[in-house]
Amino acid sequence: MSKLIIHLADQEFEVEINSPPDAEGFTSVSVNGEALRVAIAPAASPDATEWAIVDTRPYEVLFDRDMRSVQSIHGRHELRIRDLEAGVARPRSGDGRIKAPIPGIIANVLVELGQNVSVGEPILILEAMKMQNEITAPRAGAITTLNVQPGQTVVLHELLVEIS
Amino acid sequence: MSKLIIHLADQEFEVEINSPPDAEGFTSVSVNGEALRVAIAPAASPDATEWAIVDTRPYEVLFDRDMRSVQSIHGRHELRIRDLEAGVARPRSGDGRIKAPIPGIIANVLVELGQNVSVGEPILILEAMKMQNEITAPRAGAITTLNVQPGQTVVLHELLVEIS
Amino acid sequence: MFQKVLIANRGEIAVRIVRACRDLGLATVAVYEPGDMGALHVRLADEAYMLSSPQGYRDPEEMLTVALRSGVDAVHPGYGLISEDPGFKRACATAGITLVGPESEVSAQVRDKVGAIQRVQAAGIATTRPSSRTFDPEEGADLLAEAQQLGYPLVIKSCAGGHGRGTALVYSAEKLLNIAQRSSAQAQAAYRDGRIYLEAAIIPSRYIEVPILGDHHGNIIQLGDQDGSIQRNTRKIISEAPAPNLTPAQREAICNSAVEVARTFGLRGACTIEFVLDGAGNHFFSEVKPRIQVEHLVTEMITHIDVVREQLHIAAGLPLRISQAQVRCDGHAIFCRINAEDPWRGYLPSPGLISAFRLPGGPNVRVDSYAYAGAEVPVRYDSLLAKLVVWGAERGECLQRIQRALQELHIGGIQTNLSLLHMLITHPEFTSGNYTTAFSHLKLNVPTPPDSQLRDLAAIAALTYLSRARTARSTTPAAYTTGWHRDSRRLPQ
Amino acid sequence: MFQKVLIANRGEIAVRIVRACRDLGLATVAVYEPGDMGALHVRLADEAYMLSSPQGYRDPEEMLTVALRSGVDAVHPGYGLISEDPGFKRACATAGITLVGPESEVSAQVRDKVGAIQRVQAAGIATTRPSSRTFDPEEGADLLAEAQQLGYPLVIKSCAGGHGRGTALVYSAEKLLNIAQRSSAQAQAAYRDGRIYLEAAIIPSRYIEVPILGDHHGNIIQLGDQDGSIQRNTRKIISEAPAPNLTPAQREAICNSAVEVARTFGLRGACTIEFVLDGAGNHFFSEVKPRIQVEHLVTEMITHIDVVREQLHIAAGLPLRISQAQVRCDGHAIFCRINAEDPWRGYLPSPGLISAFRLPGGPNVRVDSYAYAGAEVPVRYDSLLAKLVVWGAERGECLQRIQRALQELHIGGIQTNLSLLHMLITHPEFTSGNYTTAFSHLKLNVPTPPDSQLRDLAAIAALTYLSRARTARSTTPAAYTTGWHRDSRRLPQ
Repeated sequence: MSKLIIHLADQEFEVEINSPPDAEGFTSVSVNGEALRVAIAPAASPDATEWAIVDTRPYEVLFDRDMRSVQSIHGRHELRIRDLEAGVARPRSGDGRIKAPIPGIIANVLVELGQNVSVGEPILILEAMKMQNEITAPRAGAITTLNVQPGQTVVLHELLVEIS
Repeated sequence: MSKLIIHLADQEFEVEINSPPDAEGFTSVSVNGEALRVAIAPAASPDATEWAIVDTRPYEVLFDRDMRSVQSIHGRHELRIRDLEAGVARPRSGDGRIKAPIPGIIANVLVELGQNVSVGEPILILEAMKMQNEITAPRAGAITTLNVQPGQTVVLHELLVEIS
Repeated sequence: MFQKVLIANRGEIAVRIVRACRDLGLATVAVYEPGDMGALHVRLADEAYMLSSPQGYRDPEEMLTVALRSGVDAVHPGYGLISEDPGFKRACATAGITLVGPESEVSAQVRDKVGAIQRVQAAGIATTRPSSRTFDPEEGADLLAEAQQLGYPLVIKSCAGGHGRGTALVYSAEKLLNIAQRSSAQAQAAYRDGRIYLEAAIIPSRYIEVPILGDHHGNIIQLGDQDGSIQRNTRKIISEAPAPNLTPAQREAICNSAVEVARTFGLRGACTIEFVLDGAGNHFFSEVKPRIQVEHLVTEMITHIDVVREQLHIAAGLPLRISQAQVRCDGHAIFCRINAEDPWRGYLPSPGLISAFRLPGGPNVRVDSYAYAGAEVPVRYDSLLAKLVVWGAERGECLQRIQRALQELHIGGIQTNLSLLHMLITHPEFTSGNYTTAFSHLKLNVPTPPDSQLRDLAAIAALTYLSRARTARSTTPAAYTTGWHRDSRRLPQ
Repeated sequence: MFQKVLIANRGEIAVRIVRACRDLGLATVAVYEPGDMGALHVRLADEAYMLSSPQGYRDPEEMLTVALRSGVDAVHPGYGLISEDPGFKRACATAGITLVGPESEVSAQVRDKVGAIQRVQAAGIATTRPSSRTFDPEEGADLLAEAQQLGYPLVIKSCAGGHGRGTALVYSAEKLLNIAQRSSAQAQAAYRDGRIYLEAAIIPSRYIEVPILGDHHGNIIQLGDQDGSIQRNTRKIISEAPAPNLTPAQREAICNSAVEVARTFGLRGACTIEFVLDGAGNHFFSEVKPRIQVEHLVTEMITHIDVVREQLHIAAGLPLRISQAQVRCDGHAIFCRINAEDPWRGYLPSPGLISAFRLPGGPNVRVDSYAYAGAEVPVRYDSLLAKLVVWGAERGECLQRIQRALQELHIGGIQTNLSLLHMLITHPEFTSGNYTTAFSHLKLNVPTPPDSQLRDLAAIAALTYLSRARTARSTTPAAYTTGWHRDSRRLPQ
């Protein structure tokens, strides 16, 4: 029915699911050929903590909204999911547009229009919740758009800078 | 704009509201001719605790789903609301149908088909959450439907008995 | 100490035991009926096994199977369910698994309440006056004869439960058999045991309880007196420690009696010795609860002793870590039992989805619960939702704090007894400390707030009504019929 | 004692003060900026006034207007905001309203950190070695000259803050001015005061703090030592009391120094005396925090003293109710500061709606917070979301319990530092108690769980992915674009 490749903490798992949940709520899952019985919480809000039981092992896990990381008492791990049936991997971000991740005030702009930047280079300082937050370049390239100046208030998701 | 009669703890209040909330979120309200500024929580789930501020007095209140009672630290009070603009009072229940208020097992049936009952007379015992709950007649009349027998499991809102 | 503990229970007490085990670094094994799959006690455990038998938590055989399969060296059964099932105790013993609780023979002795009273009497301790034996409610003539001998008023009590379900006061012979029938039916429903006995009534009276700890080395300590007189709908809903308005001499006498009773039965683990106090201040042994109690939190707050932790220590055969001299009962504690029920509709249980759950915080406040916003209160089980306890250096501070904590605690989506608790703890009879069991039957008239507050509430109600009506209009028609307009939620009165 | 208290603050500390007042039976007056209208500190107060000035909580004039209008006899300003505004202090004094906190002159003395150190030195107590004066970051030449005299490595500290924002280690003259500039900017943003000073660095070092209480009758008591060495992102996020691995002689010496320092300044109310401990175990006075601290909960857990309650008692002119001999530091406490921030994205603050909030319960666990499921973490204020503290008879018990409590605590809808805290409190350097301030800078590699756990998590991720995809397909297209597929939430890395 479904086959997925799960990248988790630098390991790769091939997960196959061939049938719907049984009467007890468990789904038979094969992970790298190993058979497991897995139950998960009924689809709730994506923000909620999910519970799951694998065979007799209960888990509480917290997935990101976009399922790019998972947190449990065993730590926080990067996650990558590829649905082989769907044929395509989900698109990655990194299109060079920097949007305001939180509302705040621009404390400082560290680049100029046309300037070339490398990945991770500080672009601007966004002040919010009494903290100065450094926003860095998601990719290398030239600054093609620069919409902000120091002192300016920005709203959530406002386009601040574009790199191309 | 709106005029309502509020019955609360055996007192009657005439409430008039003539304008939308001001910039600070307060609405000017007249209660029995007395002017008050009132702010309430933005419409949330009807199950949530609501906050309100009347002039400088904060409140936390919990209304029933059907707004027939209100709880606050000042107690729990019966409530009756009549919207004069709407022209009609909201219908009261009491049509003689007894539905299961909670799921459970019928422990005992205390009436027979055709029997005459008076208001408040015990009709049946519903066992749920380790408790025996007495269900009483919501109105006087004859038992015209009797759908249950002892030992039977009933689901929420299942029609158990009808009185007419 | 053990390595791994099976928790043969559910709900708040199962969560409580998981917490105690984790605090000791022990691995935990949970069990669950299918409806409890996502319950907190399962989520927090290291392993979890589904119970597929229709008896679920009450099936001793499947419980033993899980214990063996998971390789635990101890089982903590909490209270209720199979915690006192003699067959389960024996099976665990045979399998070499320690059951946290009293041994079978001690358990059987104190479960025979009439026999227990007779034994305590023989040891020279004042007791209540019970009937000579237990009865089935069908034994009408014998019951009447026995009642005649005891004299009226008398109390009918269930053999299985405590002061709770099945207990009823009888003033005259005419009513005896009717009330006995009803008591027995209640006990049958609650405890699956319909047998009853009679006891000469003490009016006015108070219920004074003394928790004790006993180890396998003959050490027994008492953890101070507490008052459990206040019940509603047959459940103790408020407890406080120490019991108010007792003289030091009275406290000492009661606590000494408790230790003597414990010695008489050779009690081990955590037990509670219950006494009835008469109007003159004399105490009479009433019964032994050989298990952790719902209200053990008051004890923990005044002694700083984690009673479940000590139960595990004792069961592991370790000697008590503190002597009687080291037990320091410090300050005052008040406990409230929060139930999912509607006191204004005959205590109708209120299962469902908890849409809002705000806990009180700050110093000296504790809440134990299996619930949180988004959790489900299941239909099949007890209505106990949460336990609230506060501590204060003295009773006055405690009274302020319990009011504050109840104000902060908010639960939405289901009905609870919070408003009732607020009324009780602010009632002059409670705040004075001069209450007796009669306070349990007092009709509480909701005090009318001052006119200015009513006026404010009326304004709030009007605005809320208009806001909800607007919301209902602006959403789909379906919401209109399933929301607050839905008539089917309304209960027959 | 007062009748009515204005709480000139917001968030968790405002809620904390409301609780203390209610526990004392005092009426409370809250203030709120428009965005905080439904905040918990407003809901729980007896009266609430909106602040309409654009400065909001930071406007001393409007605050005084509210104090006069509401007729309070005391103002509790908490920490931060206007709690140490000299103008507000004077205005309250003129109006005859008690401000709960140190008097203006004491406050000014300890705020001048270089001067304070010099004064303590003069009293014969060992101190850290600061620069001779404070600087503006523009004074490059003077800074370099002073640094030369102190020697490297040295620490740049902000005049306004504590060990927090603005503190930076400098190893060589080349970097001094750059780092000084950045420190000053950080301090300016956080505390609206960009002045800095230098201090000879002590490496390795620990921060040991001693809370004290002083009344208006000359009584000063200390409440034991605690360790505040662990910071992340310039904030103390873990504290414990007592500080691990000190000899009784060291503790005594440090606590005695704290009382001497307090006497030197004539400190009143609740203050904290901070020391730096060098590798050889010598302690050096560093500064005085003349206010209630975020981590005052550790003190409360080991002493059973409600520090805010005592602040109110002292401000009312009452003598301390306990002597030094009566202070019993009992057991151990560990405190965690829970922030709405994402440690894996450079500690980016995470405001928003809290969709899930499950608090830990059980014995010896306390959480103070303004939050609950359904509450909003506002954008404008500090990221402090909740304070968690646990108590244990000894440190080992405490370590188990803090792990358990962090496991139980779940917050959804926003990012928090819970995973980071879990990693820190299970790190061998922390559990051994052998940590120094260097632990704050340690890069924490997420430990890889055993393969079997990763395999289980992979299976759970796969099923969850399919379940979410199904849900997304079955709802309207809008949900698809606003739900977890929404790309715009993704932050630049």
